[in-house]
Amino acid sequence: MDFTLSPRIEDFRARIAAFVEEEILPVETDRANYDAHDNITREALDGLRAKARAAGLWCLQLKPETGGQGLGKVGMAACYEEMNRSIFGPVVFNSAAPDDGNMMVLEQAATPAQKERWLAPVVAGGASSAFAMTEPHPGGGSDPGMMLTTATRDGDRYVIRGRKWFITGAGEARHFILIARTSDDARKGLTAFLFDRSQPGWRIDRRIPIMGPEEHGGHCELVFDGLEIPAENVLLNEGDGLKVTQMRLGPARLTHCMRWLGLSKRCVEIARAYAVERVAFGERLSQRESIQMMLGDLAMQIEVGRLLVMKAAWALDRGSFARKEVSMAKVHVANLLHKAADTAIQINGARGYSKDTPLEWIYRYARQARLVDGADEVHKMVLERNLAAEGREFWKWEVGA
Amino acid sequence: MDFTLSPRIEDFRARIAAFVEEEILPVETDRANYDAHDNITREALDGLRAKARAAGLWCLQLKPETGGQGLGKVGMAACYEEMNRSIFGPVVFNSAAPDDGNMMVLEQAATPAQKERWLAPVVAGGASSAFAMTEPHPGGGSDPGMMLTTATRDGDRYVIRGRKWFITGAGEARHFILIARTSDDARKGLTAFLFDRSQPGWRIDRRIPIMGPEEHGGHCELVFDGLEIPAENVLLNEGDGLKVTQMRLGPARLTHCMRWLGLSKRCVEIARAYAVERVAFGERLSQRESIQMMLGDLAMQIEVGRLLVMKAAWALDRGSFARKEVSMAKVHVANLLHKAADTAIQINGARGYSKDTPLEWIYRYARQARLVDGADEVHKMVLERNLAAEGREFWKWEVGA
Amino acid sequence: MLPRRIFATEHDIFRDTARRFVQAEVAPHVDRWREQGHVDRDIFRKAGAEGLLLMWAEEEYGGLGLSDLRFDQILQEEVIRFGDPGFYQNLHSQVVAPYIGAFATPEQKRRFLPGAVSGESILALAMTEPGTGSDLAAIRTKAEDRGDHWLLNGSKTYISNGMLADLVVVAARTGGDSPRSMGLFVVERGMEGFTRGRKLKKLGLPMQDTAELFFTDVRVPKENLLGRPDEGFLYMAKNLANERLQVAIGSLAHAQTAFDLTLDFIRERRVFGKPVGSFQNSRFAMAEMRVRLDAAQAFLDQCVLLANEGSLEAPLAAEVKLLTSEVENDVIDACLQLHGGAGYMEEYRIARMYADARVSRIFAGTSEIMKEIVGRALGLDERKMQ
Amino acid sequence: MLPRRIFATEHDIFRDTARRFVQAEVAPHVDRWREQGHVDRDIFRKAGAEGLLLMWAEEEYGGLGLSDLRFDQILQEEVIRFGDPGFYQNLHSQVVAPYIGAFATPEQKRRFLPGAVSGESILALAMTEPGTGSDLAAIRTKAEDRGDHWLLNGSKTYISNGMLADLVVVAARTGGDSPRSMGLFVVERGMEGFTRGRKLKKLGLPMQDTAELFFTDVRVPKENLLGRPDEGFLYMAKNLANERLQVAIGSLAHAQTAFDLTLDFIRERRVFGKPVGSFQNSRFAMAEMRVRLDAAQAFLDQCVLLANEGSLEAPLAAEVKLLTSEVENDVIDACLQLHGGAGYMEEYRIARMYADARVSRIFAGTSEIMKEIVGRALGLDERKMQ
Repeated sequence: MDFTLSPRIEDFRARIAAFVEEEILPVETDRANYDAHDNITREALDGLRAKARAAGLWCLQLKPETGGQGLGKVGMAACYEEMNRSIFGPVVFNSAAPDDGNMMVLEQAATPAQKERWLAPVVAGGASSAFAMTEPHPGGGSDPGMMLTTATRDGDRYVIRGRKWFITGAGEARHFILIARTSDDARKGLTAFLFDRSQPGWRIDRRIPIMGPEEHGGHCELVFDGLEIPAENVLLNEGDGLKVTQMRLGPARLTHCMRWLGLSKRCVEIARAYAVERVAFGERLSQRESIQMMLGDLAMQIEVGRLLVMKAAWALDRGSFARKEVSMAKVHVANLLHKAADTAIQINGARGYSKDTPLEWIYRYARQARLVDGADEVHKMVLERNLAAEGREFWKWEVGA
Repeated sequence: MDFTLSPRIEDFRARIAAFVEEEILPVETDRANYDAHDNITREALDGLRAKARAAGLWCLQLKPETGGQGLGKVGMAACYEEMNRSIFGPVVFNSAAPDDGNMMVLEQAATPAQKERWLAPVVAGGASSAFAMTEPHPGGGSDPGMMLTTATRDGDRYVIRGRKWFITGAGEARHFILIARTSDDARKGLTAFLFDRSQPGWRIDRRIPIMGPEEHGGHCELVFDGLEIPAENVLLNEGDGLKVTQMRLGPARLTHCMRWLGLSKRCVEIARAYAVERVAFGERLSQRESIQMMLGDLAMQIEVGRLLVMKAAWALDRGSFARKEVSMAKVHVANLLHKAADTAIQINGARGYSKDTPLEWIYRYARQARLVDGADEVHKMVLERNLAAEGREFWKWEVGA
Repeated sequence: MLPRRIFATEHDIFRDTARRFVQAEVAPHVDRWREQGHVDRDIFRKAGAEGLLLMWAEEEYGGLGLSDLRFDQILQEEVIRFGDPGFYQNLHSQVVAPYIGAFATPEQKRRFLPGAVSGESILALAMTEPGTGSDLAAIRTKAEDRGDHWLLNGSKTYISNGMLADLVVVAARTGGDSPRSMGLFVVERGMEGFTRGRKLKKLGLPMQDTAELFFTDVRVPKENLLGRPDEGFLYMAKNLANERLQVAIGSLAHAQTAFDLTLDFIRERRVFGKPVGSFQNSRFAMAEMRVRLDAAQAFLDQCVLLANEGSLEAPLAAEVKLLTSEVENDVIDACLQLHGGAGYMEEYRIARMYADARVSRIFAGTSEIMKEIVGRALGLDERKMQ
Repeated sequence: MLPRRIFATEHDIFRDTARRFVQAEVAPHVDRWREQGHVDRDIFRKAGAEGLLLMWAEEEYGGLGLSDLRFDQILQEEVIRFGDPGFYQNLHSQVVAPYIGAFATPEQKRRFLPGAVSGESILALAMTEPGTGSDLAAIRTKAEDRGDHWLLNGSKTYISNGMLADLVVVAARTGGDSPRSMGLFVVERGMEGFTRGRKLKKLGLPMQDTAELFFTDVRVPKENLLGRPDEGFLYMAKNLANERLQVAIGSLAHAQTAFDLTLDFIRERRVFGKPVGSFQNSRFAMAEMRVRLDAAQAFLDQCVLLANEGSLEAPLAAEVKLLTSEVENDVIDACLQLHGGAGYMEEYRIARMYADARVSRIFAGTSEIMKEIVGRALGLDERKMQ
C-alpha cells in the first residue's frame, strides 16, 4: 500500500501549478479573452500554448515517441487536476476533450502511416479533432447497438450516409473519427473511419445551442450524404468499431473526472476567498458554522473523488479495464462538481449568480457531467451487476509482491 | 502509488474470512448464544476464542513481543473489516473495543512492569479492561478540558473523587485506565492512572440503558469517593493525561471505522440474499431498478469508505497523526453504516424490523456511530480549519522515493 | 410555525378532553407497558368509557355518530405526544372497526360493534402472512365453504394487537386458485383451532403487541363472514386509503413531538459553555425541520378534510403516507443528533422514538410501494405503456 | 395530486383570462425577449389595459380594488407556465407598488399609481448595494436634507426591472451614522444625476433586466419621499414578508411547470426500446417530486390565505420562501436528469429553467438567511440565550 507520487510526476505537477498560477489565471480573469461561446479566444490560446510547449508541458499524456512524456494515468490524474484549476487550463496543455481522447486512441490503434497523417498534426497543435459517434433519437445514443449511420463498401472505399449529433468540436475540427455501421452483426457490426474536414459528401447541419459554455467548435449536428472514405482510412479493421469506441470512451470518462476535480477545488478556492473577506450582519462569512460545514464537507468530498480517481488510474496503468473503478469515480466526481459549484455560488450570493466569477461558468458546464458518459442511474445499476456477479469479492485489495 | 496488500496480510485476512464463515456465523445464527444485552454469551465466546488462538488469529494488532503479529494499521484495516462480517467477530479475535484500544495504548505507554501487571492478562484474554474518561454533564464529555474528577496527591498515592459516565465495559472489567485532574493547567492538568476492580473507594452507580446492543460490561456510571492509587500506577507521568487520551482515542476512531466497514458489507450481503430470493407482485426484488440502485450505491459508498480508511491507516503507519484522514474516514463510514443498515432493513421490509436477521441489531448499534468520537458536525468544522490553514495543500499526494 | 386552520371550537374542546385522558390514564403506565410488551387490557375499557373508541359508530351501537375524522386525528396526536405510539387504539377504531362499519350486516354490527365501542373487545386485522408483505394477492390462508360454516386454515404474521385481540378480521382465500377471490372473516377469541404464537420481538415499538396467529381447521360460522365471500380483496383495497391516512397522522404527530422536546432540550443543554440551541448548526437544523413539518402538516390536514368528504383517493393517501413517514424518520434522526450522546440513552425519549419510528416506512405498504402507487397514478405504468 | 382548495369560481374565471393573455401576448415573444435581455415595454401597457397590474389599487387610482392575493397568485402561475419567469410584472404589482400603496400620501398615490396601474410607468425597487446582500443595515447610499429637496448619492446593484423602470423606489440612509435611519425615495426616469450601468450578465433569467443604478447628486423633491425619512428600514422589513411570499409563488409555479412538461416528455421519449417513463427509476423520481410539490402547494396556499387576512408573519414567509425555492431547484434538477442529454440542449425548456431557477435560493434573502429567521423565531437566538 503506497499513496505517494513519484518525484518525476510531482515535478510535472508542480510546474503545471506554477504555470496555471502565473500564466493562465491572469488570462482567465480578463473577459476580453472570452469568445462568443465563453471559451478562450484562439488568439489568447495560441500565445499560452506556445509558452506551455516551450516549458515542456505539452501532451504529457502521450508516449515520448508520439511527442509526450508517458505520464501514465496516475501521472495524468495528478496533472490534469492541477491544469483545471483554470477553466482554460486543459486546452493550453493540449489535454482537453475531445483532442485528448482522440490522440490517445489514435496512438493506440492507428498504423504508423495513419499516425503520421492524422495524429501528428493534432499533437503539433495545428489541427483539432472530433469523434463522431452519437446519433439523434432514435439512433445510437448511449447504446451503440442502435447506430443508424451506414458505411457501404464500394470497391476500395466506403460510402457514408446518416446523421450524427452533439459532436463536440466539429465546428472547427479538421480530423474526424467516425463510427458507422458496416453490418448487422451485434459485436462486429461497427467500424471506425478517419476523414478530413475538406472531403465532400458531408456537412454540418447546425451548431446546437446548449446550456453550458462550449468547447472550441461547439456541439454540432452532422449530415452524411455520400461521404467517401478510402479503405486505408479504416482504424483497426472493419468490424472493430465497438472496440475503438470502448478504447476511446473508457479512459476519457476518467480524464473528465481528473479535470472536474481541479474545477471543484477551484470552486472551493473562490468560495473561501470570498467568505474570508465578506462581512455581513457584523460577522465574516467564514466565521459562520454553516459556511464552515459546507466547506469542510466539500473538502472531504474532493478528497474522496481524488482517491476514487487515483485508484482507477492505477488500475488502468496495471492493464485492467477498471470498469467498476471508473464507474465509481464518474458517479462521485460528477456529483461533486455540481455540488462544489452550487455551494460556491450559494456562499457568493448574488455575486455567484453574476458573471463576476467563473462560478456560473462552472455551474452551467457542470450540469452535463451527470448526463454524459452514462448517467448516475446507469452506473449504479452497472455496479449492482458487478456486485451480483462478484459478491463479497466486489471489495478487495489486490495482492502485491 | 500502489493499492495492493502484502501477501502476509492477505494470508491473515483470508484465514480470518474462513474462520468467520465456518466458526462464528453459525454461532451468531443461534439466538441461544445471545446474552441479555444482545451480545455473545461468555460460554460461546470462550469456545470461539480458544479456537481463534489455536489458529494463530489472536491480538494481531499487537507487537510480536506483546503477543501479537505486528500487523500495522494497514493490515488491521484489511483484517478488522473481515472480522466484523459477524457482529460477534472482533471480540473473538480480541480486537474489540474497548480492550483493543486499551491494549494498544498500554503497549505504547506502559513501563515493562506495568505491562506485566496490567497488559499481559488482557492480552491473555483472562481480564477485560475499561477506559474511564467521559463524565456526565457538565463535566468532560467530548471536551476533556471540562474534566471534574480530581486526583489529589497524598504522599505516594493519589486520592480520586468524582463521577464517570458511559464507561464501556466497566460492568465486567478488571483493569481500568482512569483520567483525572491533577492540576488546573490547560495542557498538563490531567493524569492517567491504572487501577484494579478489586480496589476499594469506588463503585458502579448504575448500568445505563442504551438504545443499542451492548459490549460485555455495558455502559456504566462510576462514582469515586476516595479510591487510592499508588504513584507507580500512573501511566507515563503526572500531567500526561491529555497525551494518553489522544494516544488512546485517535487510532480507536479508525479501528471503529475498519469494523464498521465489515458490518456495512454484511448488511449488503443480507439484503442481496433476500432480494434475490423474495418474489412480490410477480417479480424478484433483485430485478427492480430501485433495489439495484440502492445496492449499487451502497457498494460504491463502501468502497469509498475502504479507500478513506486505508489511506488514513497508511498515514498512521508512516508516523503521521493523520487527523484529517481519520476525520474524513469517521464522517463517511459512520454515515455509511447507518445507511447500509437502513437500506438493508428497507429491502427486507417487516422482516428487517424483526429480530430474524442481525439487521435490527446493526441498525440500533449504528446510531451511536454518528454521535461518538466526534459528531459529523464537529469533524466537518475541523476539516474546514485544516482547509483554512493549508489552502490548496489540503489535498495533495505525498511524494515517494 | 403554520397555524392549524382546520379545527373549530368543538375540536379544541375535544383536544382538552383527549389530553387529560392520555395524561391521566396512559402516560403513567407507558414505561411498564413497554417493559411488559403490551398495554393493559383495561386501557381500552377506560377509553371506551370516555367515549374515545369508534366515535364514528352510530348511537344504536353505543357510539357517538361522529364521522368527522378530525376527532380521531386529535386523539391520536395526544396519544403520541403524551403517551406512546404503541397504544393502538387508533388501529382498533379507525383501521379494523371500519370493516365492520362498512361491510357488516346490521345483525353483525349489533354483535360486534358495542363491545368494540366500550373497549370490552379489542380488534385486530390479519392480512399479512409470512412471505406476502404488501402483496395481498399472495395470501395463502384458505377458507373452505362447508355448508353451515367456513373451514379456515393458514397463518398470519406481524399482526398488531395480535395477542390482546378478541375479534380478528382475517383475510382468507375463498376461490381456490383465483388470486383475488377472498373473504373477510371475524374470528373470535376462543374458537377452536385459533392459536397465537409468541409475541414477536422487534427493533422498536415494544408496547405495541405484535403476534403470529395460527388457524388450524377453525370452524368459522357463516354469520361471521363480512360482506361477500369473493370481495374481500376489494374491501381491503378500499380501506387502505384510510389506513394510510391514519398512519400518516401518527407519523407526523410523532415527528412534531420529537421536534418540540428537542427544542426544549437544546435550549437547556449546554456544550462548550453555550446552550446547544445557540449554535448556528442547531438553529439551521431546527429551521429545516420546522419547514418540513409545517408543509407536511398543511398537506395532511387537507387530506383529512378530503377524507371527511369521502374523496381521499388511493394515490393521495399513498402520497401523504410516504411524505409523513419520511419526515418522521428524518426529523427524529436529526433531533437525536442534536441530543448528542444523550440521544442514545434510553432515559431520553428521543432514543426510543428513533427505534419506534423505523417501521413507519415499512408497514401499511413500504415507501417503495407508495412510490409505485403514486407513479402509476401519474400514468407511468409500464404495463400500460408501450 | 392534491386538489387546490383555495379557489372559488371567480378565481377559475380569472385564470382563463390570465392564461389567454399570457398565451397571446407573452408566449410568442419569449425567445426574442430572452435574446434581447428584457421584455418590450409595451407588454406592461398591454397588461395594464387588461387590468392585470396592481389589481389591488383602489378604483380612484385606476385599479380594481381587489385586495385578494389569489388573483396575483394565479396570474403569476400562468405567466410562468405559458410565458417566462423573467417577466417581472409581479415585482411591479406586488413588490414595489405596495410601498406606494402603504406609505404614500393620497397626493403621491395620485401621482404615481395610475401610471403603474396602466403600465405606462414601470416600477423597480433599489435596496441592494455592492457589498450589502441581504444585510440592509449595511446600505451606504445617502440622502441629505437640503431644505427643499434631498440630495441623493450612492449606487445600487442587482436591480430587477432596472433598465426599464420609470420610477425607482430607492432606500437611502438619512440619519448619518445611525444604521437603521433610512428613507425611501421615488426617483424618476430623467432626474439629473440618475444613471444606469450596463445590464448585468447572469447565469440565468436573461429576459429579466437586471441593472446597476448610480445616483450622483440627484436632487429628489421632498414630495418624492415615501412616509417618514427615518422609518424606511421598518417599511422594508414589513414588506419583505409579502415579497418572499411572491417569490415563493413564482418558485413553486416554476417547479410545477417543470414537472408537467417532464411528465409529457418521459411518456413520449423512448430509450432502450421503452418509454423513459416506464422505468421504475423514472416513476419513483416523479412520485417523489409529486409528493414534495403537493406538500409545498398546500403550505403555500395556506400562507396566501393568511396573507389575505393580514397575518402572514415574517418567520412563516421565510419558511415558505425557503421551502419553495429548494423544491424548485431540486425538482427542476431531477426533471432535467430525466430528460437525459436533451435536457442540456437549449431547445428543451428544462435547460433554461435550470439556469433560471438557481437564483431563487439567493434573492430576496438566501436560504441561509431564511434559516436564520426561522431559527431565531423558534427562540434559538444566540444573542438572547446565555
